[in-house]
This record gives sequence, structure tokens and C-alpha cells, in this order.
Amino acid sequence: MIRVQREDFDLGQEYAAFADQDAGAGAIVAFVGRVRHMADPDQPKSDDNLIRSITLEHYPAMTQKELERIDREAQSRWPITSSLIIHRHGKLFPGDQIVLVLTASPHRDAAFEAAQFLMDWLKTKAPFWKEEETGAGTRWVAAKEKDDDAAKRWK
Amino acid sequence: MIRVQREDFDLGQEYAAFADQDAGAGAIVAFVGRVRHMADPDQPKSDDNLIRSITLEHYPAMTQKELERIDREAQSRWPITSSLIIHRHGKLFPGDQIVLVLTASPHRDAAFEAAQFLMDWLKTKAPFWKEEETGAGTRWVAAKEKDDDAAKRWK
Amino acid sequence: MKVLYFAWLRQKIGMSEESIDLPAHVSDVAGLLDWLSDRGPEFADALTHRQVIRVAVNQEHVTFDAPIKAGDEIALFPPVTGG
Amino acid sequence: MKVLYFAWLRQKIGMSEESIDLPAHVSDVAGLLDWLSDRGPEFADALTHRQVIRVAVNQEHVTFDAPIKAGDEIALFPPVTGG
Repeated sequence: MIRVQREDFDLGQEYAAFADQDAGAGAIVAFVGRVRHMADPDQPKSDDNLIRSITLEHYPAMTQKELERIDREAQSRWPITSSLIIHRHGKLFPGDQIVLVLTASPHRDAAFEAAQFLMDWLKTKAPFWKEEETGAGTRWVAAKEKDDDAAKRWK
Repeated sequence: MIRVQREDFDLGQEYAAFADQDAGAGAIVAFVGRVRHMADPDQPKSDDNLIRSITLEHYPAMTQKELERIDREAQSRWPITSSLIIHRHGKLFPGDQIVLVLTASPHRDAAFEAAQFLMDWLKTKAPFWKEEETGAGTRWVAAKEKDDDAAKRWK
Repeated sequence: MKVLYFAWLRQKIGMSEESIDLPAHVSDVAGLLDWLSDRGPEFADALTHRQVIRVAVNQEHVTFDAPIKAGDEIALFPPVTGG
Repeated sequence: MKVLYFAWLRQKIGMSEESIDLPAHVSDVAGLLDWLSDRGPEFADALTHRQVIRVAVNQEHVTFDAPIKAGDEIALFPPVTGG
């Protein structure tokens, strides 16, 4: 299932509903991505590095379709019995939740790999763009080469 | 942090506390392992394959120490900023939660890999033994070769 | 044909969406980008670095050699950065 | 020396824990397993298949060549199956 929304989500509630409707799956993996506090977490704190807010723009007509495609691809590659992707858009602040991925499978590795795959493909294919506001001003986040590399390992 | 207990756990509560005390970590991965409904999920349903209950025996003096060792090993291999392992023991029923692993990191891959590593090592090193009750009687679950193989990939 | 612009492409071009009449000689994405670039300095500026331009036709990622036709919804945007 | 038995080893041997006086000639895990096997049919049966016996000395996994001494806590168990 796919949900694209402005509102926050509650992992506890989402997990409870997800786990209930797929009681036979022995392994469940959740991933939560949150707004960082620092534009570059590997650099020291400074006003230019501290994030004040981010704004997530997206392409609504495509987002839903693309996430469904990514989800179908995961289902075709791993024996997962359920999956859920929630992605937020709009203005968000450090520590806010951005994205939730849940996968369930009888097999632990399938649940882990499918969740990692969903995140990697989402990061490189789902039409979202982040604009970051720091002490240095507002800038569009550049795509990361390591995200491209991460996505490529699933060929 | 390590917790070994008879009682159930609530992922929502655990995640909320975990995420709060490590607000700077952009990536959080959760794994929940549950009691399967079938002894062999790849075989058809039958009374002999349906699990009625399992009993998890453990070696209390060693369990805590071994889980701490595994946790330290994960911390030394990946840049994770927090981790939590909860493992239950005693009598459990199909669908019941057995184990929770939570990892947090500024880096998505580190959170995923550390969680997978923790589960792989826990499965092959933490002193727990499962006895399964099905229509065919009660038997000790045999260790799985694929769990050994999974643990070996982290050499 | 509807053309949509996102993120810094939207900002540089100064609009999020427009309707254009596709000239008869433009038959693929590369041709559309060339034609758009000639429409004014804001287009030329936004579309200079083709390696950071991504394109979707009817909500599907495509490469620059993808054919386009009247009635398509074309979206131009930088590499995505969600998640 | 305290010896602990878990899972089917506990069931086959018929107890979960005992105190033994380590004979002077026994200095490693393999020697202990040999000595225990001679103590009765339930021990012999439980300890026949060494490839499915795992051992911890003072709560740490060890191999059969690990040294042991009086005062150690030795645990014998099958390969673990938690998680």
C-alpha cells in the first residue's frame, strides 16, 4: 500500500495494523527516515550546516504511480507478503518523520532486502525534491552519487 | 541496550522512546520477529505443520552478556548512534512477538546492515533454544544452515 | 502538450506548468529540450546542463530519445532527492 | 565445577545442572565430554554426536580445545535457535 500525505504518521499504529492483517509473516522490517539536524552529518555543527527546515516538493500525478511501480517491483523480487510505503511532502523540521517503509515476509532476509530495495529505489526514482533551509540560505539538495550506487546494486 | 524478558513489548512505545533520545539520527530500522503459524512456512498447512505453541529456553547468565557482545560488535562495525535488542523467553503462541531490534544512524545503509547483522549473530550466538509444539508432537527446532550462512557473510 | 517544471527548474523558468503546441519537427524529448532552450534566456539557463535534467512522459521516467506527441504530459525536473 | 545442560541435552541427561569434581587428567572441553560420556548411558546418548554439541566456558562460546579448570562454569547445549 502507498500513501503520500502532508500529515505525520505513527509507527506504532501503522505497525499494529500492518502486523494484524498479516499475522502469518514471521519477519517484519520497518524503516523510518527523518529530517536531519545537519545538512551534512559528517561535518561539524555550524549555523551553515544546521537545518532550519526542509520543503519537500513532489509531482502528485506521478508520485503515486511511481511508488506503486517500485512496490510491485519489490513484490516480484522477494517473497514479501505485505508492504507499505508512506511518504510525506510539504514543510518539515529537523527530527520530523519523512518516510516509512514496512515489509513482512516469512523470511527475515526477504523482509530486510525488500525494505532496503524500496528505500534505494524510492530515493532515486520517486519524484520528490528537497529544498533545505540553513543559516547559509535555501538550496535544493543535490542527488547523491552513493544513492545512485545503492540503487544499482539491485540490478 | 539489551532486554531479556517474558513480557511482550510494544514497538510503538519502544520506537518513540528510542527515536526521542537520538533525535539527530536520520535513519531508524526496526526488525520484529514473531512466532510463525507453520513449522515450515514453505510447506502446505497440515496439523503436523501448524504450530500450537513454542517454548523459548535460554541461559540467563550468558544471554545478557552475549547480546551485549553482539551489540558492541555492531557498534564497532557501523556508525550507529543507538541500538536496542529485546528478546523474549518462555511459552509463546503463533503471531506472538519474539524479538525486536532497533538501530539508528545518520546513514540508512548503516542502520539496515547493523540491524541485519544483529539478527544474524543473535540467531547463531545468543543462547536461546526453541521447542515447537505441533500436531506431530513436541520437538526442538534444529539450527538452520542458512542462518549459519547468513552469519558468515559478516566476516 | 502540457509541460511541467519542478524544483529549481520551476524556479529558473518561473512557472510550474504550461501548455504548448508542439512544432511538427519535434518528435522526441531531446528535440523538445532544444526547442524550449530557444524560447528565452530563462529556458536556456535552466536547460543548459542536460546531465542534471530528468524527464517523465505521461508520469513515467524516460531517456532523451523517447518519442513524444501532442497530448502527452511532459515533466522536466532535477534528479530526485526524496526519502 | 558447575556443568549446565540446555534444551535436548538437558532432557536426555535428565538434569539442568550439576556440580562435579574435575578429575586431574581432564584439562580441556574435549576431555570433559569424554569423561562425561563414560558416566552412564544417558550421558553417552546425549553426547554421541559431537557436531551438534556447543560449549560455553564462563558464559563465552568456546571450541572443544578450550582449557577448563576447577571453578569454571561449563554449559553444554545444542546449536542455538533463538530470534
